[in-house]
Amino acid sequence: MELQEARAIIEALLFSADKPISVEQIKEVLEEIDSKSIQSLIKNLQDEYESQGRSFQLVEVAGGFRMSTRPQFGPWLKKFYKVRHRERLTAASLETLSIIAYKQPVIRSEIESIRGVDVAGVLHSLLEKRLIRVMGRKMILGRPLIYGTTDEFLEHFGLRALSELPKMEELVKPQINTDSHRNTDKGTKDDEVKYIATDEHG
Amino acid sequence: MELQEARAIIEALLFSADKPISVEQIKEVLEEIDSKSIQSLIKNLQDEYESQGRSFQLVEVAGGFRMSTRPQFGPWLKKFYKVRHRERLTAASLETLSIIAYKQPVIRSEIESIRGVDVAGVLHSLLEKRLIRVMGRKMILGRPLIYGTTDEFLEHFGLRALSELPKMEELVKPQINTDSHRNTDKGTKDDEVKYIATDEHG
Amino acid sequence: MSFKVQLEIFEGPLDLLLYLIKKEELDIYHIPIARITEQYLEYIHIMKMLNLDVAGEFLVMAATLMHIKSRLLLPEEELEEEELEEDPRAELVKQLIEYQKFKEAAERLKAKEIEQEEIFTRSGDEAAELSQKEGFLLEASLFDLLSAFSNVLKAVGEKEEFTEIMEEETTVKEKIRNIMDMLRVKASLNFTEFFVGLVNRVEMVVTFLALLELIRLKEIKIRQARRFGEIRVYKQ
Repeated sequence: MELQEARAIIEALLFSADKPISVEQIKEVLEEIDSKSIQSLIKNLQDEYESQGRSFQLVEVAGGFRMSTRPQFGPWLKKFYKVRHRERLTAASLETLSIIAYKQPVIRSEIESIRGVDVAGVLHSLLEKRLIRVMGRKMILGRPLIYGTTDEFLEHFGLRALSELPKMEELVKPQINTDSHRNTDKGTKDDEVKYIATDEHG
Repeated sequence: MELQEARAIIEALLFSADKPISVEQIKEVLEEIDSKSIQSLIKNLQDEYESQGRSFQLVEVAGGFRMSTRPQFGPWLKKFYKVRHRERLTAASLETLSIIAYKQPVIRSEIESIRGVDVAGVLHSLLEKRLIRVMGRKMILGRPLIYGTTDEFLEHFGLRALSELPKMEELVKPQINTDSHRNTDKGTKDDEVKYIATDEHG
Repeated sequence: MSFKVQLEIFEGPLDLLLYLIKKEELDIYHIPIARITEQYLEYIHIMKMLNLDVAGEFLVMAATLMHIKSRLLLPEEELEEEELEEDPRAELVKQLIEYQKFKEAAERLKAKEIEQEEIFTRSGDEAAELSQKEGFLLEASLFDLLSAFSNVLKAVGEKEEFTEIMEEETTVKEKIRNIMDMLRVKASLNFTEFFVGLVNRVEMVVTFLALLELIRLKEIKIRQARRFGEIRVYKQ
């Protein structure tokens, strides 16, 4: 197979899929083309879309590549689809997600000890949105479920990999605050109840 | 707005949609651009994809325009999606659809008189697949439902409009079997009655 | 027979008539009514024998055919004037031709549909849907199957009456297992190969019913290389 033909097939694959496709997945289809060539053909397509000023781009996300419209067309697309924005995640969901993203594998009580509130409802909705998944059970008393983020999580935030998350140290202090974590980590259950109480009445 | 910008927005719209988009729908978003310009910008995109040998095309279907992969990539895409073919319609569905397509608005009894069988089940499944719709009730005894085809019907078969269906007169006359036709064509009515007689008593 | 195959008969009496006309290479405008009636009844007979759900329409058409036949056989002097002028077959022929046009239209649509299968839009749902649904295609018609079965029966010979001596339910189940075993050894077999060595007609009927049941269950699929050709059975 010539590279020109392989490039066209890759374009067709990327065009048809709305999920990111990995180089390995492409390799499975093309067989005779090696991963390195596939990678450079993708790069080639990326550059071409760029230089031709196409309205779409080829972006690496969640361990694969995905074609999507360029951000500057957002307002026009929203006008067309008559929506202001996609369903955004609530603050509670975002916080819980961040904790899971940084702390994974993580169990519910750890999240709750950080957020200081019950997260059962939030976890349920995140699972439903497929932004998180159950990775197994922790071999401790009660055998609690272990949570982690999914590829959909990466996609939703346009991340190539978890390593693209801002480093904990880079984060502005209080917010998803490591200090507080350290505090509560050591904290007993009683501490937390107190914390909740303050929160409630504050 | 410059035409170049309009063209880019049109490309973004067409790229993002998985349903055909009509010129009118695009006009609603672009407002200041007239339909004729929109049409020529679409044509321009079509030609560009063609001349650049893109793996996708811009096709007019069901009264709108839709981006899709070119047919020659079908085998590769099927390999990727691990499918041999989509769910095809049964002969009964196809026949019933043809009758509705040509005869619409049409009621069930008319379809049944042509097909010679009950079509209740087939109608139900075609309605479920959104290939046909109920257009109303006929003001005759029993007030039967009137059926017609949908845009999904056109899309499913890649038709621009109902007028693209082959003309009734073009449809092959009696037999598909031309040889046999020639054999028996010479026979007169008398011959046959005789033939029947021999057949009966022979 | 207690075992009833739930196979839907999509084809109607008009399909059967068109099928016979094509198979026998007849001229649709000059149908030899006696011959076609005889064959038509033979198919109905087989369907009934197999305990298939023969829709009422098939019986209505049988009556129509016999009526036409009787009128064609009547001496001319016994006919009314207007009856003389019109060929008693005219109405049926008109209906068949009208129906045939739509069958042709359906064929064209099918070609379009297959064309569209090669085209993918940017829709993830569709892709997901695609991988779930493996479309099933009955590529030979029920009449082709009945026709093949009728040939198998004829090959055995004499019109020995069918006896209801077995517990079909278990037997059909056994046959199903048998057939699947055969298809495990070879991925596809000719229709007739399933009947090789069977001398008992009842066993043949049961084998046929088992094949129908397997088609319904989408365990097997049947194909013909060409119209009226040999039927081949494939494991799904």
